[in-house]
Amino acid sequence: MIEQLYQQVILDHYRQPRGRGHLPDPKFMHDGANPLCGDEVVIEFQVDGEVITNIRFSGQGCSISQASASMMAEALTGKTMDEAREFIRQVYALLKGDVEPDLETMGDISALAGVRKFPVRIKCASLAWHVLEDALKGLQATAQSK
Amino acid sequence: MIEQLYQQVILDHYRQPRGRGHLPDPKFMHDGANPLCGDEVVIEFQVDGEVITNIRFSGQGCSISQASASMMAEALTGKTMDEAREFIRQVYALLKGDVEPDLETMGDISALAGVRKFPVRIKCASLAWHVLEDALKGLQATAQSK
Amino acid sequence: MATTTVRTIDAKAIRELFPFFTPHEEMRSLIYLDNGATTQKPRAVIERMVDFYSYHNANVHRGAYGVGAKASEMFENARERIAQFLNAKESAEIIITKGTTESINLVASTWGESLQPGDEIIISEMEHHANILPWMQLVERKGAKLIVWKITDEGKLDLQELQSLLTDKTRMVAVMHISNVLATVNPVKEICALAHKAGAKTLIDAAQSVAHMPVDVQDIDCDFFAFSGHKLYGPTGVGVLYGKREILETLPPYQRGGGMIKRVAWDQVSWAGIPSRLEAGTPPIAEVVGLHAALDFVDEIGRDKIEAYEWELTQYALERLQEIPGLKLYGPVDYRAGLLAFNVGDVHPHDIQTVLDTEDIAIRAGNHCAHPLGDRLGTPATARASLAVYNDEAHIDALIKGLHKVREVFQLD
Amino acid sequence: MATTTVRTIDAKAIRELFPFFTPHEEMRSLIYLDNGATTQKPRAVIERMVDFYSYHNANVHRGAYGVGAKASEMFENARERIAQFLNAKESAEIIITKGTTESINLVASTWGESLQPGDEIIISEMEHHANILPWMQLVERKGAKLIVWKITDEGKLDLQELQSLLTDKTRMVAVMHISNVLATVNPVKEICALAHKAGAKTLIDAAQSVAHMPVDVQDIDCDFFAFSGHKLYGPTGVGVLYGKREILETLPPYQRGGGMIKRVAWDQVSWAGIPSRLEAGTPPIAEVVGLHAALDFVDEIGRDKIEAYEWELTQYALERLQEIPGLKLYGPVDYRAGLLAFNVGDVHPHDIQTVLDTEDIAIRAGNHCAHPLGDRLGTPATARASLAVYNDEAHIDALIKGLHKVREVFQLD
Ligand SMILES: Cc1ncc(COP(=O)(O)O)c(C=O)c1O
Ligand SMILES: Cc1ncc(COP(=O)(O)O)c(C=O)c1O
Repeated sequence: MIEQLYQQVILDHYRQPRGRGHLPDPKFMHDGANPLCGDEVVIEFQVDGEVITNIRFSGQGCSISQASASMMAEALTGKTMDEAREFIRQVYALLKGDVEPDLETMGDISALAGVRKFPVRIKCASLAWHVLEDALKGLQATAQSK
Repeated sequence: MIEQLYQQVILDHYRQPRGRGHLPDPKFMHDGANPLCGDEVVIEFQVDGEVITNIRFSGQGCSISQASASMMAEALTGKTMDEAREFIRQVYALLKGDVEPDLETMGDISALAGVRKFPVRIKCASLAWHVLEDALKGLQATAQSK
Repeated sequence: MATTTVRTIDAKAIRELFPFFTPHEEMRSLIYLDNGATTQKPRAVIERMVDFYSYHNANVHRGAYGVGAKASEMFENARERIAQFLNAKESAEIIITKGTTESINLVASTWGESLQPGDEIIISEMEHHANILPWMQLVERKGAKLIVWKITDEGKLDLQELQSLLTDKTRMVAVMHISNVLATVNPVKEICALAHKAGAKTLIDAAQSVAHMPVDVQDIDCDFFAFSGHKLYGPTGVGVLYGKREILETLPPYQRGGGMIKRVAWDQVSWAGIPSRLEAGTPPIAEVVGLHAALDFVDEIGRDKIEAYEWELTQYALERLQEIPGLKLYGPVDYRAGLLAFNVGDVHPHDIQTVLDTEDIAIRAGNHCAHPLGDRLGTPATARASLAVYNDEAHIDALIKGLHKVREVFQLD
Repeated sequence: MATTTVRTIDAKAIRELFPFFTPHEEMRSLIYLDNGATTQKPRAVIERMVDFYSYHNANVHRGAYGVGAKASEMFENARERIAQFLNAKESAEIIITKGTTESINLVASTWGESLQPGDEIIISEMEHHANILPWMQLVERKGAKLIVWKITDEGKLDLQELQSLLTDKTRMVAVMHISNVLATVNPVKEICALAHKAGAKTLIDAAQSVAHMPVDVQDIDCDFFAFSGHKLYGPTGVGVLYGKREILETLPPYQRGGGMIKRVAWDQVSWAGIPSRLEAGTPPIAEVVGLHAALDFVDEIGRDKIEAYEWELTQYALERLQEIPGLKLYGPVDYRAGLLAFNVGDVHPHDIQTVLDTEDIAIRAGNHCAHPLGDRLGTPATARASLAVYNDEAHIDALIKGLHKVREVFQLD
C-alpha cells in the first residue's frame, strides 16, 4: 500500500523536479501553504495571450507536495488558461477518486491517485494545483475588471 | 439537624444584634470577607490600656456570620487583649469540635457548635473572630516595633 | 397542585440519560436547581470524552497523520457542528476559547485595540461581571467611555432608552441575551439593528441562552456571540466565540504561541488566518469533542421544545412562589427564562440555601457576579433557582415545600 | 539487541493502565511515540473525570453548599496537590490556566506591565513559539528589547554566554526546561541563580519536563514555572502557572470576569487576592480534578524512576539510531531527555511519518513550533519520536525497523 503512494514517478519528480526555480522576471506569482503540515509551494509563470508559457515552482515540503508541483509545471506549460483550468478540475477528480487514472491523458500525474488511500495527503497532492487555480482566478478577475 | 444550626440564640443575635454599628472615633478598624459566599464583617474597637473597651461591627451576610459577630462584640467587651486572644482560641476549638460547648464559660456562643455538622458554615461562624484576631495581631506588631 | 399544561417533554426520561440523576452510592439524589451556574452532563457527553481519551487521543493539527489526523478531524467536525448550531455562515467564524469570560476578554483585547479616545461602549446595567470588567479595562486603557444602559423598574431593557444613548461615538453595544439574575430575555435582534444603524458593533453574552432557546447568529445579526460549554450540558474548560468573518479577519492575535502563526523569524512574524490566529496553544480538544455531543443532545430534544417546556415550568413556578409570604421575586413576570431569583423576608439567601440543602435541593445564593445589578435592586444577594430540561413540577413542589421550611426555621409568622 | 541495563520499570504493566493501549475494536494497536505533543491518559485520570461529571459536578466557589461545596473542595484539593507536586510553598502560588501557552501569555501581559523602555528580556534560541511570541509582543509594546541567547553547536545553553548577556537592564530570563526538539535538559537552577544575581526574574517553560523528571520550584528558585496537563498524562484544557507569592501579589489581573473581584461598582473595582485574582470565569473544573489524578499516577511510579528509565531507553534509542545510514540526529548525545528529532537522507519528515504510520508507529513531523531553532539548525522540519513511561525497547526496535522501511521505500541505497 505504501508503495502505491510513493511510486517511482513520484520519487523521480521529487528528486529531479521539472520547473523548480525562479523566473528572471515573473509576471505572475502566487503562494500557498498547508498549515497543518507546513508544506509550502510558490508558483511563478508567464502568459502569452491565452497561453501559459512558463511555470516555475519553489517551496518545501513532503515528496507528494513537491512532486505534484513538478508534475504540474510539466503538464500545464503551453496550455491555454482555459485548458489549465479544466486540467486542474480533472486532477481534483482524480485525487477524490471521481475519475480513474489514465496514463494517456494524465501521464505521470496518474501516480497521484495513490494518495486516495491516505486522505490526509490529498491536501499535499493538491496544494500546487490550488495555488495555480487561485492565481488564474486572480488573473480572470483583473481581466474582467478592465 | 437544621434546627441545631439555627438555634434560637443565633436568630436572636441575627435579628437583634449587640454592638451593630459604628464608633464615633474608632481607634482600630479591621475588615474581612469570606470570598466563597460574600459574607463581610467590619470590626471597630477601642482599647484602654490592655482592655478592649468597645466593640462595634458592621457588614452583611448570613445569619451565622452576623450572629457570630454580635456574640463576639458582647463576649469580648471588657476583656484584656490576652484574654480575648485566649477566648478566640477557645471559639476555634469549639467550632472544630475540639472542646464541647459549655454554657457557663461560653454563654450564647455555645450555640455556634451547631455549625460542626455543616463544615462549609464554619468559615461563616469564625469570620468575625478571625477579623478581630488579625486586628489584635496588627496591634501587637505595632506595639513591639515601638 | 396539578397544572393543565400539556407536557411536551418527559423530564424523567431525560433524567435517565444523566448519571447524576441515577441512583448511586456516592451521593444521595438531589433536586438540582442550579443550572444557571452549570448544568449536569448527559451520559452521551461523558462517554464521547471517554471515547476520545481512550481511543483517539492525540494532539491536533501540525503534521500528524493516523491517529493525530483523526483527532484533528474530530476537532474540526466539532467546530463545523458549533457553526451549524449557531447558524454561522462557516466554521472559520467559530473560535474555541475556555469559556464566555475568555470569549469576551478576547474581543475587548483584540477588537478593542482599534478604539479611539472619546469612543463609547454601551453595556447594560444587568450585565454579569464577565461583560462589565473587560470593557471597563478597555475604556480606561483607551480613554474611551463606558455608557450604562439602565434597566426599567420591571427589570427590562428599553429600546427607546438605547436610541437615546447611541451616538456617532458608539463603537460597541455589548449585552447579555438572558439575564442570569432577572431572567429577562433581551430583544437582541432589535438591539443589534439599532446599534448597526448607529454604526456600532454588537456582542451578545449568550451564556444563559444557548441551552434554553433556539439561537441563530445570522438572524440576530450580532457581530460577536459568546457562550460556555459547561452551561450547555457540555464539559468545563471550553467556550465559544462566534464572530463575523469580515471582523475576525481584521483582529490582531490574542494569546500568542503555537498554531496561530504562519512563520516566525527573529525579525518578522506572520500570522495564520482565522480561526487559528485567535487560538494559540493546544486547544481543549477532548472538551470540544464533548461539546459536540452536548449540542447533539440538545438538538435531539429540540430547542423549540426545550424553550416551550421551560416556559411552562417557569409559569408554574411563578404561580407557586406566590404562596410564600414575604417572598420577593426579581425580574419580569410576563415572560422570562427559567431562572428565579428571590429573597424571603429577612432571611439571608445563604441561609435559604442551607435549609434547602438539608432538603436535598441545590440552589445558588449570592450576588451572581452582578454587583452593579445588586446595587440597583438594593440587595447584595439573592437566592436563585434555575431550571433545565430535566427539571419538572415535582422539583418546583419540593422547592415550595423547602421554602415553607425556611419560613418555619426562621420563625417568619 | 538486548541491553544490559536493569529494567526499573515494567512498561507493559503500565500500558495496561491505559485504555489506549488495551486491545479494542475502535483502533488497531499503535506504538505511540508522540509524547512530546501529548501523552495518553491512564484509566485513573479518565475515571476521576467521569466520577466528577457523574456525581460531583457543580460550579465551584461563590456560595454553594452541598454538592457545590464538595466540587469546590475537590478543586482546591487539586490545587494543593499541584503545589505539593512542584514543592511550592503554598497553594495560593498555583494559578490554573488552560495550558503552558496561556501561562506564559499571562506572565508577559501582567508582570510585563511594569516593563520600561530599554529594559531587556532574554530568551534562548531553542524556545518554543509559546515562549517567544508573548515576549516579542511585550518588548514591542513597551519599547524594550528581546535578547536571544544563542545555543552552542552541540545544542546546549552556555552559562558563560548568559553571563555576558545579563546587564542591569535585564528584567527577565525565560527559558525552557527541556527542549521539545533538541531534548536538551537546561541547567535551570544555575540560570535562575545567575539571573537573580543580575536582578532579573525568571520563567521556566516546563511543558516538556514535568512528566519526565522530579521538579522542585523552590530548589530551582524560579519566579514563574509553566506547564500543561495534557503532556503530563492529564486532560486537555488545563495548565498551571506557578509564581512566587510576593510576585503574584503585585500582578494586575489578566482576564476579567466573575470570581476575581472583591467588589464591583460602576466607579470602582477591587480585586480578590491570589490565586483568584488571576483566574477569571469558571475554571476548567473537571480538568483540574483529572490533573490531580495524573499527578498521583506519576508519583505512584516515582519521578526518579521515570527519569532513570526514560534515560535508559533513550540511550538504547541513541545507540540503535546509529544503524540507520544517512540519519542525522539533532541535539546533545551525552545526556538528553527522551525526545529524538532527526532526518533521514533527503526524505521529508512527513514522508518518514507516513511510512511509519503505515507500520502503526506514531511520531510527529514538522517544525515543532520552533521556527527560529529550525533556522539555526538549517532544517525547516524534523521527524520526532518522543518517549514516555509506557514505551519500551520493543518500540525502539519497531522504530528502527520502520526507518529501514523508509530507506527502502525511498530507495536510499
Ligand atoms: C516546550 C514547550 N512549550 C510550550 C508548549 C505549548 O504547550 P500548550 O500547547 O499545551 O500550551 C509546548 C507544547 O507544544 C512545548 O513543547
Ligand atoms: C450571563 C453570564 N455571562 C457570563 C458568565 C461567565 O461564564 P464562564 O464563567 O463560563 O466564563 C456567566 C456564568 O457565570 C453568565 O451567567
